[in-house]
Amino acid sequence: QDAPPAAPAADSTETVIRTHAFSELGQPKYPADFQRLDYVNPDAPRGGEISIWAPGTFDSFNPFTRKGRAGALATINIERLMTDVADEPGTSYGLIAESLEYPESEDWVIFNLRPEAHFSDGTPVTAEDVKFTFDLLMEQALPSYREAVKKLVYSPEVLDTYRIKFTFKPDVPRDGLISQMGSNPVMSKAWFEKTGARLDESSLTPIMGTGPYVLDSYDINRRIVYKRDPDYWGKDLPINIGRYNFDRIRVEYFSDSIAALEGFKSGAYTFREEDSSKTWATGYDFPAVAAGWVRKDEPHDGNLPPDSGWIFNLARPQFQDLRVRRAIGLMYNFEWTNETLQFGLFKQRSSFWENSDLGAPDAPPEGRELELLQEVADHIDPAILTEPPAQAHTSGDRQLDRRNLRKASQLLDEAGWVAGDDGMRRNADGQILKLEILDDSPVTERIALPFVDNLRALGIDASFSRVDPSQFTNRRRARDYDMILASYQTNLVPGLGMQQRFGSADAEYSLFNPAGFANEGADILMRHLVSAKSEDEFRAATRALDRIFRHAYFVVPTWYKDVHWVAYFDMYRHPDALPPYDLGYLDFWWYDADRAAELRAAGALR
Amino acid sequence: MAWLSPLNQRRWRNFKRNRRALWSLAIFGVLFGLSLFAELLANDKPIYVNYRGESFFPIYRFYPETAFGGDLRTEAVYRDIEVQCLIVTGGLDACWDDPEGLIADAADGMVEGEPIAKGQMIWPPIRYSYNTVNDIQGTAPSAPDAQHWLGTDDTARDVLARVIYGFRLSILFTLMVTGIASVIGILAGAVQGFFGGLIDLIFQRVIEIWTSTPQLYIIIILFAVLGRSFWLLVFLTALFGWPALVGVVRAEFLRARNFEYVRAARALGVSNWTIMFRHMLPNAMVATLTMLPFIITGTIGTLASLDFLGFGLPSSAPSLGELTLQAKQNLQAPWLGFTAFFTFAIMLSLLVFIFEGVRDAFDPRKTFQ
Amino acid sequence: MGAYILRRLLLIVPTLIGIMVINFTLTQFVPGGPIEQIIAQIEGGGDVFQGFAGGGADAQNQQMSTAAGGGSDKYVGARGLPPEFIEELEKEFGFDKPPLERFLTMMWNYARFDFGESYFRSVSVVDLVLEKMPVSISLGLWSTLIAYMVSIPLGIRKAVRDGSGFDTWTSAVIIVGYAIPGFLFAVLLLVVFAGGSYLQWFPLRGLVSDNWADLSWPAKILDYFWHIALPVIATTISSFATLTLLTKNSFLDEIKKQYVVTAKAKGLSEARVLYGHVFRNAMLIVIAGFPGMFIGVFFGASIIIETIFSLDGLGRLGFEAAVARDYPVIFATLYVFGLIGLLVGILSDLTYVLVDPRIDFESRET
Amino acid sequence: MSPVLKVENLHVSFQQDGRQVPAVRGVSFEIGRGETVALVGESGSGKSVTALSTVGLLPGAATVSGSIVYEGEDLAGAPEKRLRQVRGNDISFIFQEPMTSLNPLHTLEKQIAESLALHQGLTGAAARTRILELLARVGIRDPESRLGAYPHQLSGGQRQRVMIAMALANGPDLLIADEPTTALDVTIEAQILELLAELKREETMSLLFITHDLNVVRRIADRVCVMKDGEIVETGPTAEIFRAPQHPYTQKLLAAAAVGGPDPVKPGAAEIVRTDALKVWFPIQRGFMRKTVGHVKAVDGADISVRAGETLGIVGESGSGKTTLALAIMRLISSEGRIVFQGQGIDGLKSRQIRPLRRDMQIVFQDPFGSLSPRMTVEQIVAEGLGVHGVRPGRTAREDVAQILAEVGLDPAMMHRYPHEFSGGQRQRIAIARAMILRPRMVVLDEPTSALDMTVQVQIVDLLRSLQRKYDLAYLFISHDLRVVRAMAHKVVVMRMGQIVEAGEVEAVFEAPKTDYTRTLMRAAFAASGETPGAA
Ligand SMILES: Nc1ncnc2c1ncn2[C@@H]1O[C@H](COP(=O)(O)OP(=O)(O)OP(=O)(O)O)[C@@H](O)[C@H]1O
Ligand SMILES: Nc1ncnc2c1ncn2[C@@H]1O[C@H](COP(=O)(O)OP(=O)(O)OP(=O)(O)O)[C@@H](O)[C@H]1O
Ligand SMILES: [Mg+2]
Ligand SMILES: [Mg+2]
Repeated sequence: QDAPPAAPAADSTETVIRTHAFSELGQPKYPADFQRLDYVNPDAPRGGEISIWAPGTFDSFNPFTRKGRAGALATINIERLMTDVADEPGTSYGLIAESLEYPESEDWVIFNLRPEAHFSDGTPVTAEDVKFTFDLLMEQALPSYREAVKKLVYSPEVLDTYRIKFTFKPDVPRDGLISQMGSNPVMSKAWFEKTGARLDESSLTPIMGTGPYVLDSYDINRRIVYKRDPDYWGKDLPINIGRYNFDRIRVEYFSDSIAALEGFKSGAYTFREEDSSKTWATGYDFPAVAAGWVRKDEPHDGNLPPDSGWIFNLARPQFQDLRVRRAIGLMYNFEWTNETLQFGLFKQRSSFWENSDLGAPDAPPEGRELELLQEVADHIDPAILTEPPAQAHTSGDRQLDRRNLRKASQLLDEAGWVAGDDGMRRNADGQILKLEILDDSPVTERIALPFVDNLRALGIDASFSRVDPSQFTNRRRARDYDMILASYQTNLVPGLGMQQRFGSADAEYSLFNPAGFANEGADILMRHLVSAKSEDEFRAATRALDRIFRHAYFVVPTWYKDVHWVAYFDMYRHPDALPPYDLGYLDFWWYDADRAAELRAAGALR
Repeated sequence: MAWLSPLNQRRWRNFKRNRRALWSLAIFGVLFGLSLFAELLANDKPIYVNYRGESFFPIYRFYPETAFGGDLRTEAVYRDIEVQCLIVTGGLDACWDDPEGLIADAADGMVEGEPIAKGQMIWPPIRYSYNTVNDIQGTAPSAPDAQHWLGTDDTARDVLARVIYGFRLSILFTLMVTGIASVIGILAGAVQGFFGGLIDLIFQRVIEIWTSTPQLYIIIILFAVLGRSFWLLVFLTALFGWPALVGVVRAEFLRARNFEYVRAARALGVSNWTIMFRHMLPNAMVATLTMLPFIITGTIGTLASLDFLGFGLPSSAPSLGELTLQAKQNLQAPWLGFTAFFTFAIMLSLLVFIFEGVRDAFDPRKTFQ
Repeated sequence: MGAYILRRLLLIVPTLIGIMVINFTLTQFVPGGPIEQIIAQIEGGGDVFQGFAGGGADAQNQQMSTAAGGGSDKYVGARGLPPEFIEELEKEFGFDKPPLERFLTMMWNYARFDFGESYFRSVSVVDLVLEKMPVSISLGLWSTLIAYMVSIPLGIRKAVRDGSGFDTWTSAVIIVGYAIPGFLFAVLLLVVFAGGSYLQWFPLRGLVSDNWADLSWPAKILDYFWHIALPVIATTISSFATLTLLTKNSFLDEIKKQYVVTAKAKGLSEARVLYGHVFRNAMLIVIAGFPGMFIGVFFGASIIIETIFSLDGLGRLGFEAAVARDYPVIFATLYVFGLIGLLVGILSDLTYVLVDPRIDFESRET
Repeated sequence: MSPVLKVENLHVSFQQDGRQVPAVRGVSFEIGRGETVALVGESGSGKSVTALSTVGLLPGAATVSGSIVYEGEDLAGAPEKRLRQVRGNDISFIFQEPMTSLNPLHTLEKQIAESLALHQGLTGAAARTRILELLARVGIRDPESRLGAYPHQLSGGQRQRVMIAMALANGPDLLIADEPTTALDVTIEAQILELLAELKREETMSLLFITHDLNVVRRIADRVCVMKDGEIVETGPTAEIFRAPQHPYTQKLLAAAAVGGPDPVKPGAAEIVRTDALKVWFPIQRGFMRKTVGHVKAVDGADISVRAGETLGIVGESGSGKTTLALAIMRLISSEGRIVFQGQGIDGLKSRQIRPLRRDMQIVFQDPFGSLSPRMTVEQIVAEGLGVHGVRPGRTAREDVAQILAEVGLDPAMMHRYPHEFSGGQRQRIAIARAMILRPRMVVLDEPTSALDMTVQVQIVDLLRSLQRKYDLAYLFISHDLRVVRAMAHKVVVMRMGQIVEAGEVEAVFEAPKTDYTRTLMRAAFAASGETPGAA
């Protein structure tokens, strides 16, 4: 790896900040001497077992390579220099690193390791290990990661046994870099040297780390069991109080989802998070639920949902007209789809920061938000400055909503796509208005078909095509589609990733910008957003961007949910108030041994 | 049946004497015949519309909504109550506000005391087409009820309509495929078995190579190049289907060519092809006749599994395979599975019985008590 | 005969080459290769089994969107994977070389039975296949065995009692068995007999129990059958129909021939007449199918049944390889199974001769 | 003494295309212990059906009524299990058509061994010894080397002898022999009859003997039953019947004999067919790999020549290669040596090139049943040649078929039947009709009259002769019945072990045989009836 240039004479005037935590926006919530995290139960009893399921099978414990299928939770033993908490976005607290030091310019960062930290085999963690891990990753990890990180930082320097310094490359924005370095995993140099393991080959020996759980046993195609490491070095750290309560974590493998559900019903595993509305609505009325053995729960989920929707390929000439996009969007009937196909379990998404206060409120912009928008007024539709943000349209309970149909007809007529004598819409050149929804998943099909149906009623030559995954990848990368059901991702904290999702620089080919959305105003605002140093500034930027995105209507928004769908055998307990950003059932939930014994006696468990 | 040769008359009589086969043939004929008119049986457009004295045939022709006094130039959505109201009332504007009321009011040819140009619609017995997405109570798939006799599938489409169309599609598909494939297969098997020698040796190798070609890839490639279509799928399935019969027919011919009557036919100067198809084939037909019903249903199965893997008919096509897949994914909706199962079972039974009759008809020693 | 066998054996070589050439050429045209698959995988997707194993997930599980690697939103390059990586992959897979060269190298290796490694796992193809064999053999062996053991006697009985009530109802039963879509039946069996709602008589997955190693021999065998009962039933159910009816109809054709009368005149029991005399005459096709069936036993694979019962067999391997474009696995299995298939083809032709000594393969054009 | 078998008022009818067709109408007869009853009668009169019905071996299409009492036990309604015990052990059967009655996939040894094992529990070496003994007794030469042969590798007569050996294997109480010697040459026939007589004596075996050969009847039968149209029209002790037949049919039957000879060949008649050193060697193959270990020299250097309007009789012991020679001339099996047909060498021709010639060369197979396609009706079978060669003499094919069927003595109404619905003799005539309808230039007749009763035989011989006269036909006439040969042939060749041992004008060969072999043959043939060769 490239070494940092000979350290320039340290600018002694620069103040060096030394802290126990690093926050992207303002102050960390927990002070340096905090006793425990707010959302844990410090008195949670330890013991018991929790079991979950995983699909398919596994043949490796190395999650760092593309080869093989890594077992579930394969990284459970690997800890990072710093860690996140579930009630505060954008802040990391020291874990293996006791503290970190960085100058105001954020040109470098030094982590001070905890001397007590040791690997699962008892050998201490040293700066040498951190450097070794970093270099190893740069040499053997997944190339996407390698490429990204290589651009940002030089290979770290070991300052002494417990101090390590990362120097950032010049000319890269410093935003987010320190957090990124804090997320470096730490693996044992000695272990790698001893075993000769490689990161880019699959292996059934798990990589040794420092974490709270170690592999207990596994049975390919069937299960993996992790057990709590009684000698875990960090068990008494304030940040770990009340956490890692289960003695064992068991992962059961099923290759078929119906079999998996049956497995849960019969107690083959005990905790299940559901991802299908149909199953959630219809699959949980089995005897164990009726008997009160299994609890079905919908705790709140405070995360941002993915900004999913029907995404236009803006490169297609016919979709460059906003009116066409709006007309097409009107034909998607969320209410009907949700009620009829999805058991009414979802909510309609409008904002790109749905489920948070970062999205634009339903009113014309004001304050800082308006200021920001005015800055880019040249590049955006003036209506954005004066009107409330575009809301997802509503439809009646009939699948084909007449009101929307008429509205859409009008829009298309205005856009020059008029219906001919055969009812199909053509433009002045006589081209038919065509739209093909491309997908590789059968799940999408049933959602797409009613939409397609409505589009056809509108006089659009719409169709849905399902292709095999490889072909889908190909066509996605070549941007050879009219519309796909996909999602964008936004964040609760500033980050560089915004550029590749919404930025114009990469719009033509970025995989993360399937619509090819580009707007100079948005580019400018995104720079604001990335460098925001306070929550207010950040919020103003997201809200302004939200207005622009929503106005551009390159995504016909679909659905989201703001709860977790979980079902578990009634022996798991959690603190009354759950943190917003993580359900944490493997983390800070605990085991009620008495209830478990009852259940076992009743024959609930296999 | 006078046009049949005496032998064929005798065969036909033999076939008729197998009551089970005869009934199966009749039922199958009726079902298939009906399904040919699926558009008239199940459709979301009326068969006939009388609007202001003019006749319209929406199933066969395109009419914009404007033809009925509506305001859209796209095709009239006949299942919409407003459009129905327009037709019935002769295009009253009030239809946009209270269609139900107006339709009820217009039953006597008068609306609010005013005479109107009363229209009329004749609907098929099932008012849904295979791809009509319906407004249903509750969640799709919905259970059978008065509107949807076999319930709806997971996209809220009427299962009965889909079965009717799917039956037609599957049968047409499979008859074509089986027809082509078995003709080629029997021909190839017969030629190989009869001539033997170099022909056999070379042809067998060709088939070996052909059968180990991954079909999935060819399908993917051709779909990617030519697009998905019914005919392409017919072509491809036939292309992959024909070797199924080659082996058995070849074996039977290898054996039969040693029989004395083949030698006799040869001595008579009968040409090889006639020997093969007049003398040998009827005697080497057991396997073919037995396997045909299964090849036919098997072809539907192939179609189903292609649907399964996502390489089947263009989406929304009414395929029985898709129905089965849905049944598996919606165990909470057993009517899907039952419908799929019964459709398959009935179809297969009919075919097996029919072919049993055919076999009997060709069996000279078959007697009926 | 010896000359014929020799000719057939020699012809294996060009046939095998033909098979490989065709397939190799085909893969040149298939849209989407292994690299796309890797890309899809790395970018989080490309699960080839979602089509039928998935339960229709329409709710993505929301990641803690703040936590994508320690608190910040990483920038990973808009194209996803750097071109160098793709180049590297191409090199690794040998795609940088011209197809002809690749083909020749492959054939040279295969000729020496060197099959290389899967693109997607650090396992040699041979190990991969061996790993899947127990499942495939279990399913193949037992279901074929059951199918034959039931179908042949049943078909013979049906032929003897052609047109009777017995004939009718057994026909109905086997047709129903055939008409039930196998995977639907499998799911039903699973839910009813192994699931959590009804009866829990059978295990949900796997070939043997966890503690199999500690069991006594009889217990081991019992345990094994207990595990494969449901999948075997599900695979077998549809296989009776064709074989039974084939047997029946073949017998019907033979059973009234003169030599059967002769056999009866000897005073042979009905069973002796049927199995000793008619069987061999009637069942040329079925008997000649035995060698083929034999490979069916080893490579019997049903991807759907395997998936439903969480068994890891050749069916899944094959499908996964095809969809993921794991060419080493595809070509190697094609090569090996092709080779075995060709050998079995010869064997089955020789069985014809064994069954009916009048049969030969020579040309009749003198 | 109670009879072994007593059949009373037996009725058999066949269901045929929905109608009941009677075949046997109220037949009654009995067979005493140690007695030989001969059943003679018109072809198609129901002899075989009667015989088969005794142990319930008729096909499912048959309806049987009446009583069949065997050793005091009524077999008519007896359960299948009981019938099985009786069959093979107590009552043995020799079927009329040996060519199709053997299991084609079992070796000779296996076929015989099965009976032995079943009823006597004889297996292994003991069984083999007994099999060899049986085969030797029925006159199979070098039986050891034949044990592994399959039926299709045997000549017609050899197959028939295997049938006989099989039937005699268990020393039955009652032997029902349905024309057991039709395919046998006279010497072997004599040997077989002697064997039967011996068994009768030794084991007091009773015998129901169905035959057309009245000489045989006279030699071995104690009593005779004469059948016609499904009924027994006359019955009585042999001597009496022969002396004073009552029923007109019997009289006709006894009087019938193929007399006279063929018309002389027109001088300068063109040669139709000629062979030069024709050779057919069948490889003897052993083991799974079918290694050739030797050859059966079925035809070994045969030279023959036939002119238009001429009949060449081919005689010789069973297995001597007559059929093989015929097939080779017809180019139906591969052979070595030259074959000239109508001046054209056909031995090197491709089958496609020969096909047009086939209109002029036809054959009647020794195994008529096997040579008729089982799933075609007689009409189709007979008419096929017309279609193939585009022969349309101004009328519809159906009329042609009807006419030729009538000419061979079959009711044209039967033409919609399948081959299996006929009697042996009827099938033989169908085969003749098929060949003759084409009016070919040359016909090979392989035992064309073996299954025909005397009256029909005379009719056929007359037919053949008149056709020859009309169309200048050349015949290759293969037969064991030297009287018929004499009535038909101009020239004759005598074959033995694949070679032509003697050839010449009929008179010359019959009157003054040159070889010992021919001499024995002649003696055996004409001695029984007390005639001397040429006495006619
Ligand atoms: N399966 C059958 N179906 C219909 N009719 C039959 C069947 N078998 C025989 N017949 C008829 O029954 C009659 C008697 O036949 P049978 O075989 O007993 O004659 P046969 O006296 O043995 O004559 P041959 O001397 O020619 O052998 C014949 O007219 C024949 O056509
Ligand atoms: N396919 C064959 N394979 C081996 N040997 C054969 C084959 N066909 C005939 N033979 C043998 O050839 C010899 C001549 O048979 P062929 O049938 O010509 O005798 P044949 O003179 O017609 O006797 P028959 O009067 O008994 O009909 C016999 O010994 C027979 O066993
Ligand atoms: Mg007879
Ligand atoms: Mg012969």
